[in-house]
Amino acid sequence: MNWAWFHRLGSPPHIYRIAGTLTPWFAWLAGLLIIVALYSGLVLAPPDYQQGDGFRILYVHAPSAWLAVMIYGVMASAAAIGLIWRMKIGHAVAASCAGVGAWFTVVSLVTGMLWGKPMWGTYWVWDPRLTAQLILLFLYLGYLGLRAGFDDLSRADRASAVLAIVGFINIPVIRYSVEWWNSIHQAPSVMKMARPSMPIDMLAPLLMMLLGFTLYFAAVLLVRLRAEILRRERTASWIREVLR
Amino acid sequence: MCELSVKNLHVFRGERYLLKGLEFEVPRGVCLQVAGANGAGKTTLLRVMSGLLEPEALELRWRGGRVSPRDPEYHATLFYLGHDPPLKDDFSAVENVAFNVGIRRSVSRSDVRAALERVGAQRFADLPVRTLSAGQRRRVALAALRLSGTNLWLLDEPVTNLDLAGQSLVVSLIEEHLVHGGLVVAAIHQDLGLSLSRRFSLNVGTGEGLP
Amino acid sequence: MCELSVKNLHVFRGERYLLKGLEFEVPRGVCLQVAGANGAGKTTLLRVMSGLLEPEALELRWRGGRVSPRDPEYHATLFYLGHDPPLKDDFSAVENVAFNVGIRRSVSRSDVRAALERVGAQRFADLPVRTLSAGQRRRVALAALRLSGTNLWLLDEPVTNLDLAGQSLVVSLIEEHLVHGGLVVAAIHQDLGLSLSRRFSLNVGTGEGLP
Amino acid sequence: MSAQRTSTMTAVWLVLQRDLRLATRRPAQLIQPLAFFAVVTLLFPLGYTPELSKLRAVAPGVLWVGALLASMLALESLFREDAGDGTLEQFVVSGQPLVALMGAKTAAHWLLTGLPLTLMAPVLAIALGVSVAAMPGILLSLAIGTVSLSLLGAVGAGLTLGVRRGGVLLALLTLPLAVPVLIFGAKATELAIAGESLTGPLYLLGALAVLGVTLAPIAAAAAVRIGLE
Amino acid sequence: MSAQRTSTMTAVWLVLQRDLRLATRRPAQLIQPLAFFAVVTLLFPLGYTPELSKLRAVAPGVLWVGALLASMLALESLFREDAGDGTLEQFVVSGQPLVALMGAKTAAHWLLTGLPLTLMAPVLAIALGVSVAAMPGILLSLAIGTVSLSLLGAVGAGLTLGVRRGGVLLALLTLPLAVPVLIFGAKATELAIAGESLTGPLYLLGALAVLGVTLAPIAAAAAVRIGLE
Ligand code: HEM
Ligand SMILES: Nc1ncnc2c1ncn2[C@@H]1O[C@H](COP(=O)(O)OP(=O)(O)OP(=O)(O)O)[C@@H](O)[C@H]1O
Ligand SMILES: Nc1ncnc2c1ncn2[C@@H]1O[C@H](COP(=O)(O)OP(=O)(O)OP(=O)(O)O)[C@@H](O)[C@H]1O
Ligand SMILES: [Mg+2]
Ligand SMILES: [Mg+2]
Repeated sequence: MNWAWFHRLGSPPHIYRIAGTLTPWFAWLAGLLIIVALYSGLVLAPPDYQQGDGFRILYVHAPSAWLAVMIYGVMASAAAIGLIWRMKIGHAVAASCAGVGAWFTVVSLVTGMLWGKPMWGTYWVWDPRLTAQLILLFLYLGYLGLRAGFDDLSRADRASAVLAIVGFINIPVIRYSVEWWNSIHQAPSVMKMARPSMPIDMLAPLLMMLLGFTLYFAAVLLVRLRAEILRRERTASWIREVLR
Repeated sequence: MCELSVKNLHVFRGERYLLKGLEFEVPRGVCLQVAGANGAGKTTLLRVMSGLLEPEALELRWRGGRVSPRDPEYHATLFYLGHDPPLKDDFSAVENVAFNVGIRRSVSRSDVRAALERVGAQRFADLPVRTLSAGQRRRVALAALRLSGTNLWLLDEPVTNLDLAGQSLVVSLIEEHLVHGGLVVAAIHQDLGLSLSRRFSLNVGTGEGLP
Repeated sequence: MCELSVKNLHVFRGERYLLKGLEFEVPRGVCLQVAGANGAGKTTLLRVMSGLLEPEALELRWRGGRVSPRDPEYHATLFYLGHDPPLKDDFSAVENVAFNVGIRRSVSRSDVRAALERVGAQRFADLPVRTLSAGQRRRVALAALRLSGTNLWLLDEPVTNLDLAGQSLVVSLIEEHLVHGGLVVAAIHQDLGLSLSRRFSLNVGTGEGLP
Repeated sequence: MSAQRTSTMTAVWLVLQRDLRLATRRPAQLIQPLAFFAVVTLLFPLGYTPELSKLRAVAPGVLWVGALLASMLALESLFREDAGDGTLEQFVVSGQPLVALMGAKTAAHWLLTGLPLTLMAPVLAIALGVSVAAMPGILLSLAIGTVSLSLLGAVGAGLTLGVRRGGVLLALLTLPLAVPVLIFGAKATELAIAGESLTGPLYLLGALAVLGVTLAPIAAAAAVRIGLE
Repeated sequence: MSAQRTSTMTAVWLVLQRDLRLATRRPAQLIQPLAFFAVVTLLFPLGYTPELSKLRAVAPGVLWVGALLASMLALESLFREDAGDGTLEQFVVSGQPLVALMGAKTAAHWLLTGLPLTLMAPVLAIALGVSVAAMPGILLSLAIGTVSLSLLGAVGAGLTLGVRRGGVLLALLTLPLAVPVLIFGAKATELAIAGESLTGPLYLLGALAVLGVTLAPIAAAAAVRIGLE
C-alpha cells in the first residue's frame, strides 16, 4: 500500500494552506447559520407552553453539549494518528481541539445550570447526563494540565496522546456506569430532561444551530491549527516564504 | 566494516539543532571519547544512542545491520550509565548490583561480590547505599558494568566524584573491556591517558565527527 | 591568629567515628584543599562547618571568637556549595542567582548579569535552568559565589561536570578570592594547580589535620 | 563470561520481588496507605455525624473514596522514585519488554496497597456500623476493584513522570477515569450491606479489571518512555 | 563590593515573591488543587447518592475533607522540591532566621492553595445542594481554617523531609493534627447551612489559627533542620 498521499496530506505546509483557504468559508457559513438559527429560534419559534421563553437557552445549550463530546472524539482520533503514524499534524490537531472542547463543555454546563434554576429550582442535580458532562470537563482539564506540565512539545504531544486515547476508551464506560448508577437509585422526579416531542419550528432552528456550531468549531480549529503549525515549524524555511 | 556506526544524526532541542548530521563509526576494541564543551551535546548523544531520547533522524548500524535504538535486542548488548548512578538507596551495594545485572543476565552472588571487590567496594558492600558517599556510590554503579557481559558501554562522565585511584580504576576497566573486543563510547572531560591507538575522539556540537 | 580554626572535631556516623579529633586552621588568603579517598569524610566536614550536620563535638573559631556553626552571623559570612547546584529548574539563571544572592545581600540585575558573564553563562542566562546541561548548571551556581560578597567559601567538588575551561575558571575564581583576603575550604580530587603558597591540604579520614 | 540472558519471566519476577523487598526495608511505609485509609474514613464521621444508622448509609461511599485516595497517594511513589534514581532508565535499556516490567511494578503496587486496603476495610466498615454479614461482599468487591485502581494509577503515574510537582495532576488525571470502578464498587458494597446479591456489579468490576490488565501496562510503558525523555 | 546585608523583612518578601512567581511559571499547577478539590467532592455523590437532600446533610464533611486533602497534597511539593534541589540548605546557611523564611513559605502556600480553595468552595457547595444564604459562613470558616491547615502542613512537610515516600506519611502526620480544625470547620459550615449563628466555632477556628501562626513556623524550622541532616 502506498502511504505517500497520506503523508503528503499530513505535511504541514499543505495543511497550512488548505486550512487558510477553508477557514473563511467555514466561518461565514457558521455565522450565517447561527444568525438565521438565532432569529428563528429566539424570535420566530413560539414560546413553550410550559416554560415560556426560558426554553430558548436550549439553542445554545444542546449544541454545545453535543459538540463537547464530539470534539473529544476528534481530539482522541487525531492524537491516535499522531502517536501511531508519527504524524505531527495529528498532535497539532489534538492540541488545537482541547481548549475549544473544554470551552464548549463549560458553556453547556453553565447554560444548563442557568436553565436548571428556573426549571428544577436548583442549579445542579446529579443527573447522569449532567454528571457525565462534568466528568468530561475533568478529562479535558486533565489533558490540558498534562500538556502544560511538559515544556518539550514533542513529549507533551505524545504523553497527552496516550491520555486522550485512554480517556476515549473510558468515555463509553463512564457514560454507561453513570447512567447505571443513577437508574438504580430512585431518580428524583424533578430532574427529568424529558425529550419533548418537539414541534418542527422549534427543532429546525436547533438543528441549524448544531450545524452552525459545528462549522464554527471547524473554523476555530483551523485557525488554531494554523497558529499551532506556525509555532511548531517556526524554524522551517517554508514558513518564511509563507509569511513574506 | 565497523561494529557500530551512526549516520545522519539530527537532534533538535529547544529552538535549535543541537546535533546536525553527526556521523561516526566505532570499530571493536576502541573507546570513542566524546569531547566537547559544557552543553555541546554529549549527554544528548549518549541518551539518543541508548534509545532514551527520540532524535529527529538517525541511521544506526550495529553488527552490520540497521537497528532501531529502541530495539530490545540491541539494548541487550549495551550498558548505559548516566550522570547519576542508578541505585536504590535502601538496598545494599550487593543487592543493587545483583538486580541491575540480574534483569539482563543470570548472575551469582559470588560474581557480584567479586565485581564489587574489583571496584574497591567490598568494605561497604553490605551497607545500604544511602549511607555511602558520592564516590562510593559511583564505584558501586561501575561494578555492574563489567558483570553485565554487554559489548557496548555508553558512559556519561564515569569518573565524576571519583578520587584519583577511582579514576585509574575506570581507565583499567575500560582498557580491559577493549582488549576483550568491547566498544566504549564515553563522555569524559579529563585526559585519562588511554593508550592512543585505542582512543578516538569526537567533538560534538560542531556537527562534524572526526574519528 | 588564624581567621578560621577548627579543633576537636568529632563526627560519629553509622557505627564509627568518621572524623575523630580533627584540627586545622586556615589563615586569610589561603585555600585549604581537603583531600582524601572516596568516603573519607570530605563532604561531612564541609556540612559540619556550615552547620548543616550536627557533630559530636566541635570547637569552631571564626575571626577570633568562638562561634556555633548554626549562628546566623557566622552564616552571613560564608557560602556553601554542595554536591548539587542549588537551582530552581523553572527559573532562569538570572532569577536563580538573583534570589540566591538576594537573600544574603542586595544585588542589582546588572551585577547578576556581570557575574554570569564571568562564568561563561551569558549565552543561556535567560533560559530556564531545567534545559541546561550538567556543566552549564554548575556554572550558574558558581556565579552566586563571587557575588555573595562572603568571606569564607565552602565548596564541595566545585569542578564536577565542568569542562577544562570551566575547571580553570574555578581556579581563577578561587585565586581572585584569595587575593582579596578570602578563605576557601574546598574538597577537590584533582590537582588544580593553585600556587602552592596559597594551598594547604588536609587529609581527612586519618583523623589528623596537616596544614 | 558467558552471557546467559535473563528470560522475561525471570525479569518480571525479579522486579516484583525487588519492589516487595524494598517495601519491607521500611515497614512504616507498608502501613502508610492503611493508616491514611483509616484516617480518612474516621475523619468523615467527625465532620458529619456520630450516629451509626446514618453512617451506615454513607459507608459504601466513604470506604470507596478512602480506598481510592489511599491507593492513588501511594501511586505517586510507584514510578517517581524509580525515575529519580535512574532505575526506570535501566528498565528501558534492559533489553526486556518494558510492558512486562510495568506489569510487574503494577502487581507489586497492588500487593502492597490494594490487598492490605482490602483486608483492612472490614475493620473500618465495622466502625461505620456495617454488620459482619456484609464483609465477604465488601472484601470481594474491594479486592477486584483495587486491581483496576492500581492499573489506572500506573498509567497516570507514568504520564506525570516528566512533570514536576505531578502529585496533584496525577490525581486529576486518574480520578475521573476511576469513576466506573467507584460506582460499581460502591454499589456492590451497598448491596452487600443491604444483604442482597451483588453479582451484577461484581461482574462489571471484573470486566473493568480484565480490560485494565490487558491495556494498562501497554499505556503505562508508552507513558514511561515519554516521561523519561 | 560592599556587602549590604539583606534585612529579614526583605528576605521574607523575596521568599514569598519567589514562591508566587514559581507558581505562575506553571499556571496549570495553580488550578490543580482546585481541580482536585472539585474531583474529590464529585466522588462523594458518585459513591453515595445523587439526592440533593441527602447530600446537603453530608456537605460539611465532604467539603472539609476535600479541602483538607487538597491542601495537604499541595504541601508535599512545598518542601520536597526545595529540599531536592538544595534550596532549603541555602535557606539554612543564608544567615537569615530560618523561622522567618518558613513563615514566608507557609504564607505562600496559603495564598496559592488555601485562598483559592476557599473561593472555590461555594461552587462545590451548590453542587451539594447547599443554599446561597450559607455561602458567607462557608467562605469565612474555610478562609480561617485553611490558614491552620497550611501551618500544620508545613510542620508535617518539614518532618517528612528526611523520609522517603513522604506523601502518605505527611498525610498521616498532618491529618490527626488537623482534626480540631476539621471538627470546628465542619461544625461552622453545618451551622451556616442550617442558617444559625456560627460565631462559636469561628472563634475556636480563629484561636487555632493564632496558635498555629505563633508556633508552627518554629516547629517547621526545627523540623527542616533535622530533615536535612
Ligand atoms: C448543568 C446542567 C446541565 C447539563 C450539564 C446538561 C447536559 C446536557 C448534555 C450533555 C446534553 C447532550 C445530550 C445527550 O447527551 O444526549 C444535553 C442536552 C439537552 N439538555 Fe441539558 N444539561 C443541563 C441542564 C438542562 C436543563 C435545565 C434542561 C431543561 C429542562 C436541559 C434540557 C436539555 C435538552 C432539551 C437537551 C437536548 C435534547 C436531548 O438530547 O435530549 N438541560 N444537556
Ligand atoms: N547517613 C549516614 N549513615 C552512616 N554513614 C554515613 C552516612 N552518611 C555518610 N556516611 C559515611 O560517611 C563516610 C563519609 O562520607 P562523605 O560523603 O563525607 O565522604 P566524602 O569524603 O565526601 O567522599 P566522596 O569523595 O565520595 O564524596 C562514608 O564512608 C559514608 O559511608
Ligand atoms: N529539555 C531541553 N530543552 C531545551 N534544550 C535542552 C534541553 N535539554 C538540554 N538542552 C540543551 O542541550 C544542550 C546539550 O545538553 P547536554 O546535556 O547534552 O550537554 P553535555 O554535552 O552533556 O554538557 P555537560 O558537559 O555540561 O554535561 C544544552 O545546551 C542544553 O541547553
Ligand atoms: Mg552531560
Ligand atoms: Mg563528597
